Amino acid sequence: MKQRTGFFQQLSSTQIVYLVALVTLILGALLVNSIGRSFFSPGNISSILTGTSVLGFIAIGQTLVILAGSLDLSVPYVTSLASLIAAGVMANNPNNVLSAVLLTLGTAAVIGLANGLIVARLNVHGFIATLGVGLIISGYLATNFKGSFGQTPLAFRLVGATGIGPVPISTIIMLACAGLAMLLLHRTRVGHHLYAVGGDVAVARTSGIRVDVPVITAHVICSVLAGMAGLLLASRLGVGSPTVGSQGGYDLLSIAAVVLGGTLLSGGKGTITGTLGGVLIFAMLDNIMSVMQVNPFLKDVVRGVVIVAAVAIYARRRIVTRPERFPAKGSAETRAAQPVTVEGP
Amino acid sequence: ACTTTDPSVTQTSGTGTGSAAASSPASKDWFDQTLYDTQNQQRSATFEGNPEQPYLQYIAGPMTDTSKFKAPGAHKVCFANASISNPWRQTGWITMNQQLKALQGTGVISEMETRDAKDNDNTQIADIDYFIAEGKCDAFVISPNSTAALTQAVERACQTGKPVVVFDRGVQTDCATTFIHPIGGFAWGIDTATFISDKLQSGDKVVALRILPGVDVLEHRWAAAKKIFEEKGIQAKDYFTNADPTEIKKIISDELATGDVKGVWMDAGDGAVAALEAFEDAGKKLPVMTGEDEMSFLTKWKQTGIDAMAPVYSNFQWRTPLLALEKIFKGEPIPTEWVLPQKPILADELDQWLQRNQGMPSGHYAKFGGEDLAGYPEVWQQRQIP
Amino acid sequence: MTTALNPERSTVLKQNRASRSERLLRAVRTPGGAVFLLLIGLLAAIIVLNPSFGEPSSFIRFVGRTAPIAIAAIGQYFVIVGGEFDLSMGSVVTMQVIVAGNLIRQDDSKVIPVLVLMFVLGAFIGLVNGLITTLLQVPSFIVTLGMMLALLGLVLYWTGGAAQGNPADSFRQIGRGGIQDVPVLDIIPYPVIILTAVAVAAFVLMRRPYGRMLIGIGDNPAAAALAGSRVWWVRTRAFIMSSLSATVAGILLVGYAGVHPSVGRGYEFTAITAVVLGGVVLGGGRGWVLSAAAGAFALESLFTLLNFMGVQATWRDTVQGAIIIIAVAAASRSWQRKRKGASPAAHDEQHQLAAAPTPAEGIEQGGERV
Amino acid sequence: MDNHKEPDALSASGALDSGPAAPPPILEVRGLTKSFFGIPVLKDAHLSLHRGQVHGLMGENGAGKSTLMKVLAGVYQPDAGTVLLEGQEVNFSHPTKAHEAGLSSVFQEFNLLPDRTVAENIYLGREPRRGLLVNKALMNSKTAELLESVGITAIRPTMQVRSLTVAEQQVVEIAKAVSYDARIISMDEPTAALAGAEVELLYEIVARLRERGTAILYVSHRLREVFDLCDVITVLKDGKVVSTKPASELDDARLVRLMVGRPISAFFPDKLPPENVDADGVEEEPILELQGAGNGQLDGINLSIRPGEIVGLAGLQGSGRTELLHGIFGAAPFTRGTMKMAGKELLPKSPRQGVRARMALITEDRKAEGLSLNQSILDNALSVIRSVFPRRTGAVRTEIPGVFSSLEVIARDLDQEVQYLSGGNQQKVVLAKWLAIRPRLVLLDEPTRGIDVGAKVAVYRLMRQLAAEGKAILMVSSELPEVIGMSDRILVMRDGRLVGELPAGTSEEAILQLGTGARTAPEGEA
Ligand SMILES: Nc1ncnc2c1ncn2[C@@H]1O[C@H](COP(=O)(O)OP(=O)(O)OP(=O)(O)O)[C@@H](O)[C@H]1O
Ligand SMILES: Nc1ncnc2c1ncn2[C@@H]1O[C@H](COP(=O)(O)OP(=O)(O)OP(=O)(O)O)[C@@H](O)[C@H]1O
Ligand SMILES: O[C@@H]1[C@@H](O)[C@H](O)OC[C@H]1O
Ligand SMILES: [Mg+2]
Ligand SMILES: [Mg+2]
Repeated sequence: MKQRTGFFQQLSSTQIVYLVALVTLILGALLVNSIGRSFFSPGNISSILTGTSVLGFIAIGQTLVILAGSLDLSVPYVTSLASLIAAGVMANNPNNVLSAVLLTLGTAAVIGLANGLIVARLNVHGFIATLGVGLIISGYLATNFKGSFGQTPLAFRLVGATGIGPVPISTIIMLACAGLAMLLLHRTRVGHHLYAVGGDVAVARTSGIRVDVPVITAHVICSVLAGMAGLLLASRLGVGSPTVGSQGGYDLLSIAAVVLGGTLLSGGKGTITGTLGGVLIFAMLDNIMSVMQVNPFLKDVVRGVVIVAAVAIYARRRIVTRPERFPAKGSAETRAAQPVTVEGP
Repeated sequence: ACTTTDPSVTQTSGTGTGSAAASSPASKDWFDQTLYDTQNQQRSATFEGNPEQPYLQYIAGPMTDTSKFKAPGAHKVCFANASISNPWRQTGWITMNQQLKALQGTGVISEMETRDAKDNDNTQIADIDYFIAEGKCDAFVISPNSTAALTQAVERACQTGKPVVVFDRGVQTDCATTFIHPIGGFAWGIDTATFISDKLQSGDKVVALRILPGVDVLEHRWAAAKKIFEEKGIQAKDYFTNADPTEIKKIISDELATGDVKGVWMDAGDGAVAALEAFEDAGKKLPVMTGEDEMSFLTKWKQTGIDAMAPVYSNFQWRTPLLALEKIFKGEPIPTEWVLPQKPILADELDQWLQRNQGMPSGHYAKFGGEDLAGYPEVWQQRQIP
Repeated sequence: MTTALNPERSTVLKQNRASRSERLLRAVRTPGGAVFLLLIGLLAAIIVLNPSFGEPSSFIRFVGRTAPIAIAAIGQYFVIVGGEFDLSMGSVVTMQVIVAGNLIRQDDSKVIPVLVLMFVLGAFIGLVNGLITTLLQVPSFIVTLGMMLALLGLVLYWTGGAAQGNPADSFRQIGRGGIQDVPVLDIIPYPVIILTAVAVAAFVLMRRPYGRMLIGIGDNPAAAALAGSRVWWVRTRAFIMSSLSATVAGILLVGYAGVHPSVGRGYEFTAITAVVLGGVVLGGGRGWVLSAAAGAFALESLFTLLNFMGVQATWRDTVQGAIIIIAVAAASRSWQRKRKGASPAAHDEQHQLAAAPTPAEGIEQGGERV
Repeated sequence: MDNHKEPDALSASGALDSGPAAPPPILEVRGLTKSFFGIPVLKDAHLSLHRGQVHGLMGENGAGKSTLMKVLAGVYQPDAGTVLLEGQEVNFSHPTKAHEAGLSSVFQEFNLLPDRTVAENIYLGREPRRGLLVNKALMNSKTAELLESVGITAIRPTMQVRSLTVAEQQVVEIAKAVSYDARIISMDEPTAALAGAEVELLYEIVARLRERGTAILYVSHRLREVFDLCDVITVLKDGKVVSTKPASELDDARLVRLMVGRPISAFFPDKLPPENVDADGVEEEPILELQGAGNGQLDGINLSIRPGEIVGLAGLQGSGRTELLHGIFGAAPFTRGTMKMAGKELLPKSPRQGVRARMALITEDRKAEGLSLNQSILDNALSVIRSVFPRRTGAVRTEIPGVFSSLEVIARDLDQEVQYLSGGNQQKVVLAKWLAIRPRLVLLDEPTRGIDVGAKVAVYRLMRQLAAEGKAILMVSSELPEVIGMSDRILVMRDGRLVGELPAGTSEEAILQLGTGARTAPEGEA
C-alpha cells in the first residue's frame, strides 16, 4: 500500500495524543478567555485535574486490560460497590479507615480475579465476561442498596478535598498509580509478558510465558484501580452510592480514553502516558464545555465527535512504515532502468 | 508547597431538611413516620399567598431573615443542576429560564451561570466547587442530584456567606437559606394509594411502576403507597422501569398473563400511556390508575375515560428559586423550608387542565405554572431548551 | 473452468458434500445450534410455570413483542460476523422513535414520507459508521461509541429531550396491530410477519455471495481483499443493515410502546448479548444469523421466565450476567470440541475428497497425466 | 536440486541409528507417541542427537516433524515415550523447562512480537532482572553482543521488530534460539523465508554452533540445504521414523523416495504442447506488458509475458518481487509507467480491478493472505468468484468437486473448514479459488513454500497445464532450482528494479550474481 510521509507519520501516537491535548488546551484557553474567564486560574486547573482523577484511575487499569488483549466493562459496578463497602465499613469512624480500604480493595481484587479467570481459563471474550460480571454485581447492588449508604469520616473525606496548590491530592495519587503501572509495564517481567500476551498469545506461550498470569494480573489491577476510584468517590461524596459508577459511564469512557491515548484496542501496543493524555483531553473538554455552558445534550455530541476525530488522526497511519525506495510519484531523474539480457550462465 | 484544604469539609451536622432516611441502607426502609405524618397533615394545610401564584405560596412556618443579603442592583446567580434528563426536569428548566429572563428584565439578576451535572454526583460536587472558586457568584441555586452525596458541597456553598437556595431533592443540612419543594413524596403516596385502594377490594392486584431507585422524592412516594396498600390488603408488585415504555408494556403483559391486574400505580407518570396500552392490547379491562400531570397521561385518561387521578409534583417549583432570590436580595424574610402546594388533578378538573395546556407536547407538565411568563406558550410548545 | 481437471471425476465427487442430515447434526452440535435447544428449554420451563403462555394466542404475542430485539440482533449479527461492533444501535432506535413521534404526529398523510425518511436516515448513519471504520480505519468500537453519544445528544437537543407525542395510530399499527381473527392464533401481529420476512431475507442473504463474503472478511480481511472483495464496501453494507434493522426495530417499538427517549436505551448491549448467546464469535468469521435471532428469543424468554418465577426484578441483571458467562464459556468449550471432532475425519483415509486416486498414484504418473 | 529423471531403486526400510559411533547421545527420544484428539501424529518415534551433530529431520507435510520438535520444546506433552537428556529422563511440562534444560527452538510459525523491540523479543520470558525489576540496559547490551556474535550488524537491539524486513526478522528468531546458550537447538524450516545472503548467514551460524558442540535438529523441505548442513538425516513418514542414515549415504532421489515412500518420476514435469494454438503462435501478442512501471518500492519496471510462458522472478529477500506482483495485481498500485493487458492499457488500482482483468494472485503467505481458515473448503474456493463475478457463482459451484478431485485434495468433504487441512492441501484450495476465474495471467508468489514434495509436483504440473492452455505465468520463488526448473525465462530483481533476464536452464550462480549485484550486466545500469 502506498504511504505518505506527512508530519503525523513521523510522530508516535503518544506524541499525537499530546498534540491533540495541546490543541485542546489552546482552544480551551482562547474560548474560556473569550467569555472573561481564566483557563489557567488555580480554581479551573483544580477543576480540570479533579475531572481527571476518577476516570484516570479506571483508564489506567483499562489500559492494562486492553494491552493484555481483554476489555473490562465491569468497572462502573466495581466502583460503585467499592464506594459502598468503603463508606459502609468506615461508618463515620476514623478508626475503620484502614480496614475499610483494605476490605474494599480486597473485594475489588477478588472481582478482578473472577474476571481474569473467566477470560483466561474459561476462554470467554473479555467483552462478554466482564459485561456478565458487571451485570451480576449490578443486580446485587440494585437488590441490596436503594440509595446512598454509610458515611466516610472527616479524615478520609479530606483526601478528596485537599490539594497541593491547585493540584488535588487525588490527582497525585492517581499519577502515582500511573507511575506504578508504568513501572509494572516497562520494568517487570509480568509487564513485558502482558504486552506479549496481548500482542500474540501463541508467541507468548512458546516463549515460555504462562499466559494466564498477565491476563489475570491485568484484570486484578484494573479492578483494584476501579476500587481506588470507588474510594475516591466515597471520599468526595462522603457516602457510598450504588449508582456512582454507572453515573460516570466509566466503562465506555475509559475505553475511549485508552484508545484515544493511542493504545490498540486489540492489545499488545500502547502506553499509560498516552492514556493519561486521553483522560486529560476528556477532562479539558468537559471543563471547557461546562464553562461555556454548552447545552448538556450537545456535550455528548462534542464528546462523540472528538473521540472519533482524534482517533482518526492516527488510526489510518501505519505505525511503522517501511521507508520508500523511490519517490512514489517518480522524479525526472529516475530513468527507467533497462533490464539486461545475459547469454547463458 | 502549600496545602489547600477546603475549610468547609467538616463533620456533617447530621439531620437536615432533606430526608433522614437517605443515608440508611436499603434494608432500612425509606419509610419515615414523622415525615409521613407531617406531609399527611400538609395535604390539607392552608397555604399563604395568592393561589393564582402557587409558585409563591408556602405553608406558614419558621422564616429566614435575609436582611444581611439585601443589596441593590443585578446579581449573578450560579445554578448547579443535577440534570435535564427527564421530561419533568426539562419542562421545569424551560420555565426557569423564562423566569430568569423576567428577572433579568427587572434588573434583579444580571446573569445565571448553569452547570449541568448529567445525573452525576461527583460532577455536581465539582460544579459547586468550581462555582465557589471561580464563579464570582452572588447566590447559589442547587438542585441536588442525590441527598447525602451533595450535602457537603452544599455546606461549602453556604460557607461562602452567599445565599444558597436548594430545591426539589433535598440535602442533609439546614445551612441553605431556603429549601424549596412541594409537600413531598409521602403526600404523593398517600394521595395515590388511598385513591386506588378505595376503588379496589382487598386481595386485588396492583402493579407499581417505578422509574429508578435511590432518589428520596421518589422512594418516599413508594414507601407511603406500599404502607397503605399493605394496610388495605392490596397486593402490590413493584418494578423499576427507567420510564421505558417497552419495559412497562412487557411487565404489564406478563402480569396480565398471570392474573387480573386491577390497578396501576406509578411513582412518576412518564410512561403511563404504555401501561394502559398493554391492557388495551391484551383486551383486558382498563385498571384504576394513577399517573402524573404529564400531558400524555392526561390525554390518554381523557380518551379512555378510565378511573384515574394525576398526582402532581409541582413543576412550577423551578420558578420559585429565582423568585426567592429576588426576595432575598430585597432582604425580605422567606420560609426556611418553603413548602409549595402539591394538589393532584382529579377527574373533575381533567378537562380544565387539558384545556389550559392545549397544544403542549406530550412530555409537558400541566401544572408547570408559567402561563404568565414571556414566551408562553410557544417556548413550551417547541420545548426550546437553552 | 476446465483447467487441470479430469472431467469424468466430477460425477464421482457430487457425493462429497456431506449429507443434509449429517450437516444438520453437525450444526446442532455447535453453539449456534445449541442456542435453539436452550430456547426450547426455556420456553418449556415458562409453560410449566404458566401453562397459559403456551396457548397459541399468547405465544404469538410473545413472539411479536420479541420481534424488535430479534431484528436488532440480526442487524448486529451482520456487523459482528464481519468482525466489527455496532454500539450505536440503541441510539439509532431512540432517534427513529423520536423522529417518528415528532414528524408524523397525528397526520396520517405523513406516514409514508416519514417512513422513507427514517430508512434514509438509518442507511445514512450506517454508511457513516461504515465509512469511518473502513476508510479512516478507526476501530468500530470507537466509531459507533462516538456515534452513539453524538446521535442521542443531537436528537435530544433537537427535541428538547422529549418527543411531541405519539405518532398517528395508522403508523403505530405496524408495531402494535396484526391480522385479526386468525383461527387458532387469534391474531398474527404484524411484527411477527416483519420478523419472519427479515429472518428469511437475512438467511437467504447469508447464503448468497454477499453473506459468504461478509463471513470470509470477518475471518480474514486481508485474504478477502486480495481475492477482489471490496472489503470496505462489504463491511459498510453490514453497518447499513445494522442501522436499518435498528430502524425497523424502532418502527416496531414506537408502535408497540410509544415514543419516549428511553426506548432503545441499552439496545446495543442486549443485541450483542443475544448475538453472542447465539454462538456467534466476537471478532467475526463464525456463526449463523438465525442463531443470533434465537439468542434474542432465549434472552427474552429468560426474562419472562424470571418474571413468572417471581424473581425480584432487581436480580434480573445478575441472572442475565451469569447466564451469558456460562453460555459463552460452554460455547467456547464446544468450538474447541468441534475442532477436536473434526480432525479424525480429516485424516481418515476413507474420507478423501477425491474418492478415486490417491496423490501417490498421481505422482507416479508424473508429468504424463493432468 | 537437479531434476531427477532416473530415480534409484531404494529399499524403504532404513537402518536404525547409524549416527557417529562413539559418544553417547546428548538427546535421545524413545517410543514417542502423540495423538491429537485421537489421531496419532507421532507413532513410536525415536531419534538420537549427538554433540556437534546437525541432524536433519525430513518428511512430507504433516509427517509430524513440527510436532516432534514441539514435544522436545515442551509445547506439547507426549502421550507415551521417553526423552533422555544425557541419559537422564526428562519431562518438559512447559517451554521454560526445556529452556532450562538447555534446549531451544526456532519454530516454523512466525514467533516474534512485531510491536516489541528486538531485545524484548529475544529475552521474552526470561528478561534479566536486577532485584524485582527488568534490567533493560543489560538486556540491550546482551542482545547487541549476541547479534554481533552471530554476525549481524544491521540490527540494533532497540529496533522495533515491525521495522525489520521479513528476513531480518527470521534472523532475529534464529538469534533468539542461539541466545539460550542451548546444548540442543531445533530449527523448523528456518530458511523458509530466507534467500541468498541470509541463507549463507544461517550456514555460518550453524557451523559455529556445531563447532561449539551444540547439537542441531534441522527441519527443512529444501533438499540441498539438508545435504549441505546435515550429518545425519532422519525421515519421518506418517509419524513413524522410516530411516536414519548419515547424509553421505543418501542423495536427493533416495531421500525423496523415503519421504513419499515411492520414487518420483519427474520432479519438474516437462512442458506440455500448447493447446489450440496456431503453428506460429510464437508471435502472439503479450498478455502482460509493463513500461517504466514503478511506485514507492519499485522503479523502471519493463517486462512482457506472452501466453503460454512461465516467467520466473528471482531475487533476494526484500528485492521487491512481491511488490512487483502486487503492483501488477493492483494490491500496491503502480504510481507511474504504463501497463497493458492483452494489448489494452490498464493500471489496476485495487485487487478487484486486477481480478476483473482476470489476473490471479497466489500469495506467499496462505494463512495470512490466502485463506479464511474458519470457513469451509467450498466457501474458500468460491471466494473470488463470489466477490467479483457473483453471477457466475452457480455455474462455478458445480465444477468445484471436479477441480478438487483433479487437484487431489485430501479432505473429508467440501464442508470441512480449511484450518484442518495440511499445508499442501490448503495451497491447493488457494489454487482452486483462482482457477475459478479462468485467469489469463497467473501471479504465483512462492507457490510451494512449506509444502511437501508431493504437493509441489502437483503445483508444477498444474503450472505446466495452465501454460499449455495459453495462460501467462509469473512466478516468484526463492528456491532457485524451482525457478530454473520451471521457467521459460528468468527475471532477476534487485533493490526494486529488474536487473537482468536469464534464459531457461541458467545456473544458480548466474542468478545470484545478478541478484546480489556481484556481476554488473554488460550494458550497465542506470
Ligand atoms: N495442534 C494441533 N491440533 C491438531 N492437529 C495437529 C496439531 N498440530 C499438528 N496437527 C496435525 O498433526 C499432523 C502433523 O503435523 P506437523 O505440523 O507435525 O507436520 P510437519 O511434518 O511439521 O508438516 P509441515 O512440513 O507441513 O510443517 C498434521 O496432520 C497436523 O494437521
Ligand atoms: N518489515 C516489514 N514488515 C512488514 N511487511 C514487510 C516488511 N518487509 C517486507 N514486507 C512485506 O513483505 C513482502 C515482501 O517484500 P518485498 O516485495 O520487498 O520482498 P520480496 O522480494 O517479495 O521477498 P519475499 O521473498 O519475502 O517475497 C511485501 O509484501 C512487503 O510489503
Ligand atoms: O424525575 C423527577 C425527579 O428528577 C424529581 O426530582 O422528582 C420528580 C421526578 O419526576
Ligand atoms: Mg512443520
Ligand atoms: Mg515475496
